[in-house]
Amino acid sequence: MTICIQKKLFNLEKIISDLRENKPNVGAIVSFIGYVRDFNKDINTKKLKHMNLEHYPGMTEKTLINIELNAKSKWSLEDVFIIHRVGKLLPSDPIVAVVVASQHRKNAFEACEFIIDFLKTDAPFWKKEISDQDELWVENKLEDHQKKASWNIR
Amino acid sequence: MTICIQKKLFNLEKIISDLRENKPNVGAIVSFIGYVRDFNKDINTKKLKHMNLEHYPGMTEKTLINIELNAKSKWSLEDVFIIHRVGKLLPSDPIVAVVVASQHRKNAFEACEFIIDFLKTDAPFWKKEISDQDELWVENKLEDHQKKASWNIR
Amino acid sequence: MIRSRKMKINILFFAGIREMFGIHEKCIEIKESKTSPEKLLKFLSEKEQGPWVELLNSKDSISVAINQEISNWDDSLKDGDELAFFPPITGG
Amino acid sequence: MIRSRKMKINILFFAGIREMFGIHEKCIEIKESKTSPEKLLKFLSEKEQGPWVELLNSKDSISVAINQEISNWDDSLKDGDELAFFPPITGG
Repeated sequence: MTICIQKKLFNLEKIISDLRENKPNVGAIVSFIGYVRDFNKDINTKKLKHMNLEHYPGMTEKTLINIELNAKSKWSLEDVFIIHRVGKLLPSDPIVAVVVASQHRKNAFEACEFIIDFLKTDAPFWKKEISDQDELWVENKLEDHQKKASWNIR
Repeated sequence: MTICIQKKLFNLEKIISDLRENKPNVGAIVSFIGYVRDFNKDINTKKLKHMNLEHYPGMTEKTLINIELNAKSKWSLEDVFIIHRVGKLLPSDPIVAVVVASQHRKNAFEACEFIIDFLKTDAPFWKKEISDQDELWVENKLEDHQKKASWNIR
Repeated sequence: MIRSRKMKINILFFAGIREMFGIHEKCIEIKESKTSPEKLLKFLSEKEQGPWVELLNSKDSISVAINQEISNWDDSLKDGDELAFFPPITGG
Repeated sequence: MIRSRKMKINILFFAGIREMFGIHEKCIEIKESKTSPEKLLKFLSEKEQGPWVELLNSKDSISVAINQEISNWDDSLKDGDELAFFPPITGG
């Protein structure tokens, strides 16, 4: 189990090779990476300059550990790696990676999606979008909460 | 859309950076990597030396293109990259990668799992396991066919 | 008559709320009778005014955490607790 | 009387079936009346014996593809077709 909150860029190939070290049982790795996107041009005239990502040190790690333990209680997993960047991020920069290693792929797919769904609603990160026109804190998305809630009925 | 059938190792970081080139709309990338695993020690005394992966050139590419087009008709995707290795592979070598880029993560997760599920049952690859005791062609798994069939009822 | 003792609470502000207060952290000493985030917030908005009033008004859309765990507005506070106010989470 | 013409079929073998035949590919010329993989396989197992008999016996567990597409045993074959026999797929 590894959790990193960091300013610097990450390398997925490196994360995966660290994760697999001395784990010959790993048959499947599923990774999710989320990126900074510009505003939707169809409904927006402004242009994203950068994003500032703030978090609550201590609580972030606690929350992510809990999400991970929850995932491990639901699925048989070999290991999990969660990395989230903070600070100033530019359009198309990677923000977050969730990498799950398991013996069989179904567990890895489900656990990876579960972890990012809960991270989105429970881990104390906040994004501020600095555009060429204004500076606004991103509002939370109803669909993220619906996606999280959907895990109760699966 | 990129499909590679190759002997040599692949680098996920490189695949992703190629995939994202000039695609500022990509907000999510979901990747699956499958690895060569040794036999289950609990039920087996033999040890895997290596694997030989054979395929049907031409039909493989056709099949993978069809699976990909199918996925693109079901989900809104920015791009897909499928890579499958052939020839001699050692334990814990990566065999296959499916990388899916989309605007939103749900599409990427579902399409990535769909593609690998159909690849497993429809793409003409065959694995031979060379152990310290024998050489055997791998038999197909019922669970792979069940997993593929489950897409009809989702 | 038992005299109510004082307790120290370390308050943290994040994102838009941090900007509203202009500070990230504030340590306060209060009587033990203000033993929930809600009571404390009401007390401070009456006593100190300013952003506390604004915070109280937007109470329904903000989250509160005690010792780094999401809490309810009527949960108990005790001496030495870390209390955090923040807007909805938008990570990932 | 119409004399049945000949047609060329290129047959490919994969995995265990390739090993059984000891070759990867075999080009044959047959009469147009053997116009399905099933008819062709029966004809060859009678005429050439050897691995063809074995292939016919394990017909239920093997797949057949015509021009690189999974096909049925009673689909039609035409001159110049590529016909492939292979065991269940086990990639990924």
